[in-house]
Amino acid sequence: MATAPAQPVERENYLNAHYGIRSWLLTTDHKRIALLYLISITFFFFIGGFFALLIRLELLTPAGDLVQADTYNKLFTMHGQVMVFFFLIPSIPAVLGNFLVPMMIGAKDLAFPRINLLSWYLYIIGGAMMLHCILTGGVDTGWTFYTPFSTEFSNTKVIEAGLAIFVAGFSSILTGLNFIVTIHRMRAPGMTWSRLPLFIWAHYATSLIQILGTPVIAITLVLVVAERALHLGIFDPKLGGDPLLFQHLFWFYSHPAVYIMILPSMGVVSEVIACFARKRIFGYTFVALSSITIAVFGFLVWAHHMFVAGISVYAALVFSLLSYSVAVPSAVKVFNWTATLYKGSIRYDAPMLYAFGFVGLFTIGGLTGLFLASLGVDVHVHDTYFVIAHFHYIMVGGALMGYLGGMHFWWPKISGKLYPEGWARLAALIVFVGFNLTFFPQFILGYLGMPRRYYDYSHMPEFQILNVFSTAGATILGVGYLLPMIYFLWSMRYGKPAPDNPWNAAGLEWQTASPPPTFNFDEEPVVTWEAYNYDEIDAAHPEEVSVGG
Amino acid sequence: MRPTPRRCPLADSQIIVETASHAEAYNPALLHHFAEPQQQRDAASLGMWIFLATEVMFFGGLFCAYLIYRLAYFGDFAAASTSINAALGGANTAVLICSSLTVVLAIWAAQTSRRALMLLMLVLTMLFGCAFLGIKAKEYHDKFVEHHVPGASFSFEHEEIPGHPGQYANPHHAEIFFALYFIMTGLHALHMIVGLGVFTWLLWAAWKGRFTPDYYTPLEIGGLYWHFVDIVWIYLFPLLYLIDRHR
Amino acid sequence: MAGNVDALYIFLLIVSGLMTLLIFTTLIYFAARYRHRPGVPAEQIEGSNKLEITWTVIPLFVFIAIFFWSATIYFKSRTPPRDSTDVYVVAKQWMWKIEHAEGQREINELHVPVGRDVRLIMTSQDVIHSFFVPAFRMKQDVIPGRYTIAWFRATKPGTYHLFCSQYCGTQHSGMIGNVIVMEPAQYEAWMSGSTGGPLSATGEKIFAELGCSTCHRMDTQGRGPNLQGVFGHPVMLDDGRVVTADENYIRECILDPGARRVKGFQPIMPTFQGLVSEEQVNALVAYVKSLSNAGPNGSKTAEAAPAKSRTKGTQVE
Amino acid sequence: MTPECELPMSAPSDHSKSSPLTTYFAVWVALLFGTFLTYEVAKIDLGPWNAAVALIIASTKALLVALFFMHIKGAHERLLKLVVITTIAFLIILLSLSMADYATRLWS
Repeated sequence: MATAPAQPVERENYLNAHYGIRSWLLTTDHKRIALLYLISITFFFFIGGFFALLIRLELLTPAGDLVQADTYNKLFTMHGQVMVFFFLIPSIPAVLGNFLVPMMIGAKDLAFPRINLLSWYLYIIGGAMMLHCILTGGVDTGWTFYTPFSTEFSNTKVIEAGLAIFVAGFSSILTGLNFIVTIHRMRAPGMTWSRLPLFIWAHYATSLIQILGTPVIAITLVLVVAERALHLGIFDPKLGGDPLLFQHLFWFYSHPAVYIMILPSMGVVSEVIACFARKRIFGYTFVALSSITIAVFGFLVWAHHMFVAGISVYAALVFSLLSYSVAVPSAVKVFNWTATLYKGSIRYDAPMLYAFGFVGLFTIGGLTGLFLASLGVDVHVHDTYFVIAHFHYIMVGGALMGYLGGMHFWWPKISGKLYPEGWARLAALIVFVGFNLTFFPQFILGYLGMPRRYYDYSHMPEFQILNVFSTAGATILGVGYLLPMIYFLWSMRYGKPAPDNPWNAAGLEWQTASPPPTFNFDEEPVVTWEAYNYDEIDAAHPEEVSVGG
Repeated sequence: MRPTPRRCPLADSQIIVETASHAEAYNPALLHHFAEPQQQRDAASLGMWIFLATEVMFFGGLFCAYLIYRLAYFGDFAAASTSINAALGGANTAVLICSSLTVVLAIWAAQTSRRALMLLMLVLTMLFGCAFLGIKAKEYHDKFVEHHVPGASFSFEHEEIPGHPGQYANPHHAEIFFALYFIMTGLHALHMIVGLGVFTWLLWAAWKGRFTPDYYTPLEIGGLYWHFVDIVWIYLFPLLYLIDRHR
Repeated sequence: MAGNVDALYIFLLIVSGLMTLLIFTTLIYFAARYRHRPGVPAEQIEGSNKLEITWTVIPLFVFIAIFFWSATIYFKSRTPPRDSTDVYVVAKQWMWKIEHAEGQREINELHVPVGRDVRLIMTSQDVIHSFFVPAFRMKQDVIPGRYTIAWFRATKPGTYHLFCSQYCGTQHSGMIGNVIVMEPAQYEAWMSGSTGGPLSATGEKIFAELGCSTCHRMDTQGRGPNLQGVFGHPVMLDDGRVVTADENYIRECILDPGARRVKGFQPIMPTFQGLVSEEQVNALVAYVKSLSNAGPNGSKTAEAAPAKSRTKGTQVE
Repeated sequence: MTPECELPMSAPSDHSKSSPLTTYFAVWVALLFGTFLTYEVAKIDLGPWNAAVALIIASTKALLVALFFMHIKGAHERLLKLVVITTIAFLIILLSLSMADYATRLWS
């Protein structure tokens, strides 16, 4: 467990082992592919963020004065599609997961390195198609592609957007496939299931959803494209089709997709909380199994997006009841994280601040989910800003907080450099404040009845004040997101070299160099200890000082 | 390839680490990140099984649409289904079953070092695959001639519902059936074409002598894929060709 | 409805508020109390099955309680009372076309009397829309190709927002209107301003014009079923199934006669898909309904349960 | 979790023992017979049982292919069986919960 002092001469690592554009574009090293993903998803994050900014600016005033109605409709559609399919779903799995899953289990690489590279290329092809779609006119169906609007009425580039997401979906499937096989087959000697970091459990659960859910949306998009091109009638009521069938198939994937975004984040938070509380996570087994439970139950609840869509009353009752079942394991996780802090030795470095932020915002996001699962209230708040606020609390307050927390936590390992701790804490604070200011008012807006996807609310000027708060918050949030990008880039050149284990953390990934060598470990690790053995680590090094001091 | 410590890849119960004294012989098929061939083989086979799981869900969405419309428009589906040549579909089922047999025989031949038999069986598999696609093309051609291909020229007027003399099938509902028929069998045929591509490569590798009783993983996982495509057809045949045939 | 929904909403607010408070205070307390101090190591705790079971089971029971409460409200909001006033709603990009059973037509406005149950029989001409009146806590998607049903009872006169809440294209945010709740006397005055006859009369005219009456005769000799007293009653189908003849069934019989044919009749009726507009279908449905209310076998539902008291909705604005 | 460890010394040619040629040909004959059977049974009116019988025959055939041709039966670990069962379970979730809506729409 020795923390090696910073080396005067740079060791060979995955970053400097090869140079040149070919060594990156043809690499099969999971760490390099993770960086490729990092660059690509950051690009799409800022595109999606730009759309969000325009949406918020438009809503600053009740009248539709900044952009045209059609433009606004395209903005929220492409904001959703870019953020969901090209940022959130690949975010933690494809960047942090790609980088860390093999290292955490003591493997040299993922089971199928070339498929891993293929998955990035599929993502890039899908992304290029999406980008082309955006630049040549965009799409205005809403990210949900509801039929028959998308198949018969929209005159925008639905087919192109559908195919872009179809291709990106296969990238997601291949990542999930790779993780599952890797976790089953590539664990180092001694790395038993009960010794796996919770990050791995979370990614295992995520991969389950990716491989079992994504194909369904793929085939659904094929049907939409075919329907739009050939007017087959499968989703067209005029030809005997049922538009609700599309919604069933769409949400069969898209509800569990929320768990693709949030589960890896939960994995990050488990790692971070354990490290900065210097404790084994409370109720390891329950936290691990709750990930799997969430993944499985997540598939049973999709029609709670359809309570007012005209489905059978009895089906609605069944889906409502099942929806509560997924809340239980989520609650279990929150309780266990809280209990982990008990009698810990807690430090407040930036990753921990993000973890605190995650737990708080996820709690609010999860509890407002109860409102939406309960049939009576859902009828009122469905398709209003209440829903928008709820899922942004989960996806942005939850998934994105976790992603940023993880990026800070593992940045020293990824780049070999330390980020500026003071700036990082400031950014975490700005993100937290900006986020709440943006989205909390939207809960109130929703209950007051403001429908989502409205570009002009001049008949309801009473909604303006809350929208102004929201837009102000979004501006702050934007600054909060720009800051980390700036200081991460800065640290790559000017940051202090990171020691191998700056946090004195448990986990195999910290036992190799920072940045790690190409095959991760100089010697194949053999695991003889339990996960989160912080007592042993701290007994060996009683007074390690954390980075921020 | 530097000598790797031998190990059990999944030591759940015990830790087995031997030192490099038992260094394995140089094995060109062993990729760098695997400790030993068994691990690589297991990874490949699990990977293919999980890929097949995604394929099941991929077709699952179509089966879901099929199920719902078949229950809603049973008579129209029956009328449309009856217009398809079930004998051709049955023949295709038999062809695919035979090709599955030749696949297992090819693997068995590889396991038992019968190179000529392995090559023969691979060629036979591909011939069966081509035969399947040929029969499929004949079916598609028939449907095209009868204007049963969904789209602008689709026509299914005055087709009686089996068992309901005088009642004509709703052309719109029949079009949904044919849409599902073409998408399901079309995607299946696409899988067959991909399978033929995979088997072309397998044949080439077998010709080059890549496969030995110790290493035939590509054959095995290629075979898994082929059998899966067979299983999909086993369901498609009764569901698409044999609705209400008894009238 | 609004009162019930708000009560549940407030209950949920309290429950989740308490939960949030509990988690936040514990979190902050632990974070402060157990902050890192040199020389004070963390105490390792494995976990506690008792605690895990507690915080699995207690939320589960709370959730199940919430489920039953909310399901009751939902079930009520989806089950229209029998003696309600029918209003036909046709949504299209981007307006609400409203027809009262008495014959009045309006666009983007719905006039209703206070204190009466109003049943909305809604369909769409193009894409999916959603009829949303926040003040009544009421929302129902409006789907092309079939009827969706919703109902409400307004309890306070006034003007309330009507929104389309399902994204429907360019002018989605312009597809708004007002629900105007009037005192009964005012409402009667408004009603008497109408020019056309009741919707069922329009339907009767269309019924004759399209030649429906040649087969659907008012006796047992017709080639099609006698439609008197059919509505609201079970119908035996050709394949042995039994369905209740509701609005959706009548609609389907007009647009896709072969799908669920009445037992004992030949499949000779042509489809009227594409030949009649949504408004005409509504009028025909209203006509078939009227045959049941006033017909020889049917009892007038208006007389059936005039004094039934139900849970009342209130408005919050 | 199950012990999935197969010690490296076990020879891969074990498979040939668990699935000898006679099994392959027997399965092949059974599959052809199943095809013939389902084709002929479709011509008999079994009322609502038509679809059920067709699906039972198809599932039996699929099971035969999976067990003997895809070597699920001889697999040395339970994991592959778990993958198959999980997949079928999720397919059933998709079909049954969708049907929960469609089957009960006419009730109200």
